[in-house]
Amino acid sequence: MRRALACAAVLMVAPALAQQKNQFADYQRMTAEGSPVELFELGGEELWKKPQGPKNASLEKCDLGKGPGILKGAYAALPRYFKDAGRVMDLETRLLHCMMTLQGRSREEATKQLFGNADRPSEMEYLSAYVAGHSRGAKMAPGASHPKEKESYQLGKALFFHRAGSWDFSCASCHGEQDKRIRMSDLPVLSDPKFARPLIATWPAYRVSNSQFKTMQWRLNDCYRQMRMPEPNFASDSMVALNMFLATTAKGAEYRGPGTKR
Amino acid sequence: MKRAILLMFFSGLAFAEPTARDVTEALKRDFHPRGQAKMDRVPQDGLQRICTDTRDKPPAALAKQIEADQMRTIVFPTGSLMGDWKRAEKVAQDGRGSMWSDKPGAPAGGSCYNCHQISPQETSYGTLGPSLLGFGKKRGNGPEMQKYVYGKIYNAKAYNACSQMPRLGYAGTLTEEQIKDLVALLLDPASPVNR
Amino acid sequence: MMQRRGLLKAAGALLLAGLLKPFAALAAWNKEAFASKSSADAMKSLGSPSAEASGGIVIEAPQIAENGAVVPIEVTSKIPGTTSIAVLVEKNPYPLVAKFDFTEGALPFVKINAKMGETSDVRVVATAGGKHYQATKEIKVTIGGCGG
Amino acid sequence: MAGPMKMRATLASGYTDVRVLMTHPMATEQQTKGQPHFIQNLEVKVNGKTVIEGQISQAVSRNPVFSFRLKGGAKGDKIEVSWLDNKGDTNKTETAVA
Repeated sequence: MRRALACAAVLMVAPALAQQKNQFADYQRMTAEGSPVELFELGGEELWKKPQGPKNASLEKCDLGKGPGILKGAYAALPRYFKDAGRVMDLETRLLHCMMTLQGRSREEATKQLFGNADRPSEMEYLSAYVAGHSRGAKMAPGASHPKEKESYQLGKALFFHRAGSWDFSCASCHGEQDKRIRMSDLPVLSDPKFARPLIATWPAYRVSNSQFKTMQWRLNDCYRQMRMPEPNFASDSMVALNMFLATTAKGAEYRGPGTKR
Repeated sequence: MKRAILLMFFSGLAFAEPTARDVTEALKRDFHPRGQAKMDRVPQDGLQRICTDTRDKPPAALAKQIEADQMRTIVFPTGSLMGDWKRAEKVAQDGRGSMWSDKPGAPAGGSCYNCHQISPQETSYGTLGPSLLGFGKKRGNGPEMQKYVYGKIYNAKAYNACSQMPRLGYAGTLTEEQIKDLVALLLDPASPVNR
Repeated sequence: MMQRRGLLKAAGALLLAGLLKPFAALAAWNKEAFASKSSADAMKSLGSPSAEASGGIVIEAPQIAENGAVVPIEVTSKIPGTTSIAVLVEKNPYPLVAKFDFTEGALPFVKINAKMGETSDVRVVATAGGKHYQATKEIKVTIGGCGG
Repeated sequence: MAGPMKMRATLASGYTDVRVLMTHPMATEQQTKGQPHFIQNLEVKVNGKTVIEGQISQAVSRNPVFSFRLKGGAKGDKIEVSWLDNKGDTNKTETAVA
C-alpha cells in the first residue's frame, strides 16, 4: 500500500451535515461503532491517577476550569482564560500546566514525547482521550467573556487566514471552500459554524489508518508541516488561539468525542 | 502584539483585529526552525501580505501588477518544454517536498493529485483545482500552450495573483526537469491524460 | 514447609480456574489454513473444500473503505444449525482472516475489523449440519489522505 | 505485559450483545520483517462455559474490536473473554451482563 500519511484534511465522523454525498458515511459509522478508542480513555484514566514527578502527585487535583479534579464537561468549556496562569489555555496546555505545578515536573521532561506512535502513545494523547470522554453530550462553549479570550479568538481567526511559508498556504487554502477534497478526504470549511461543529465535536480522535490517537496540538502541528512552515511551539499562544477560533466557531455543537477517524 | 494591547488600552472597544504584521510577530515568537523549514519562511512577501489582507480578492489593478511581478520570476528553459510524461506520474503522485520531514536535497514531488484529477486510472484525486483530464487534447500542445503550462507550474501566481496553487518552481520544490516532465504529462498525446 | 504448601495451594487454584494451561481445551490454531495463499487452499485446510452459494449468509460491510487498515465486516448466518463462520479476503496475501466456532450458547454472528491490502471480494464460509455454504461481497479500498 | 482490555455486555432484544476491545499490535510478517506478533486464539465464556472459540490472524486490525451475540442471557451472567497470541502472551477480561 502506498505510504499514505495523514493529511491536513480530517473527515467528520457521524453523517451529519455531509457537504456532498459522503460516500464514506457507512465506513465512518461502522468504524466508529467498532472503535478501540475507549482503550485510550482507559490508559488516560490510569495516568490521571498515577503519582508522578518530584512531588509524586497525581493529576486528580488538576483544575481544568470547573474546579480541582472536576472532569465532567471540562473539555467542552475549553479553551478558556485561567487566572492562576494569567493566560488562555486549551486542554493540552492546561494538562502541561498541571504536570508542572501539581507534579513539579520540568517543562522539558513533561514534553519530551509530545506526540506518540502506535506502539507508545504519549501521555498527552492518553490524557486527552480520558478528559475529552467526560464531555460527551456537553454543548461546546469555550470562554468568550474575558478580554484575553477575545484577544485569543482574534489572533486565531487572523492566523486561520494568514498566508505564509514556501507554498503560500493559510488554513483557509484547504479549509476555505465548500465541497472540496484533498485526494478522497472532504475538506470542511472550518471558518463556517455549519461545517466546523460536526468536526470539532469529534476531536481529539483515534485514527484507524495508523492506530494512533491524535490530539488538536498534533493536528495543528501536522497541518503547519504540510503548509511548508517551520514547526509551531507546543501549547504556544498561537496554537491555543487557533484552537480557540475553531472551538468558538463550533460553539453550541454537542461534543461527541473522543472520535474515530480515517 | 504591542499595537493590539495599546489599542485595547485606549479604545476599550471590541478588539481591533490583529494585522498581518501582528500575526507575523506571533509566528516569530511561537514557531521554531526544524529540518529544512527555517524561520525565514515566516515573514510574508508582498504577494502573501496583499492576498491575506484582501482575503484573496485584491482590486483588479493590483492583481494585474502582482501577476506581472510574478511573471518576471519565471525562468523559461530554452527549446522544447516537453519532458518525459512517464517520469511525471511519480512526481504528480508524490506528496513530499520542502517540508521539515523531507531530507534536504531528496527528490520532491508536486502533490498534484492532492488537488487535481490528472491521469484517468488514479481515482484518489482532489478537487481543490480543476480536473486536468484530456488537457492536451482539448487545448493543443503547441509552444504557447507548453509555455503557459510550464509557467503555471513554476509560478501559478503569474497567471492568478492569489491562486491557492503553490509556486512550485519559484519555491525551489520542483526542478526544471520535473516541471518539463509534468508539461508532457498534460500535453503529450501519448500521455494517459490525453488518451 | 511453607514453601511446599504454597505450591500445592497455587496448583489447586489453577485447577479450579480451569486455566492449568490456557486454551488447553481449545482446537489448535489452524496453521495450515492461515498460511494458505489462496482462499481455495484455505477452505480445503478448513475442511470445507467446496461450499454452496447461500443467501442465508448476510455480510454487512461498507461498499468503499477509506483505509484498508481497518475494514469493519459484520457477518450473520441465518442458516439453521450454523456452527462455524470463516471470513476470507480474496486478494490478501493470506486470505483467511478469522474463523469462529459457535456452540449452543451463541448466535452465529460476528463483527470484526479486518485489514485489506486492496479492493477485493470478502468471502464468508459457514458450516451448518455438516454442510458448507458461502457468500461474497466486494469492498473497494481507497487511500485517503494527501500522502504528504 | 499485555495492554488493557475493555468489554461491555448488554441485553438486546432476544440476545446478549458483547463488545470487547483488546490492546494488541497485531503486527504482520511484512511490518516486522518476519517476526509477526498477533493474537491467535479467542475464547468467550458465559458463566464458565465456552460458547465461542475464535482463531484469528495477522489480518485482523491492530487493537482488535469484536462484537458477538449470545443466545438469551440474563442480567448478572458472567461473561469472560480471553486471548492467546503467537508469543504465548495472554490476557482476559470479564464483566457481568448489564
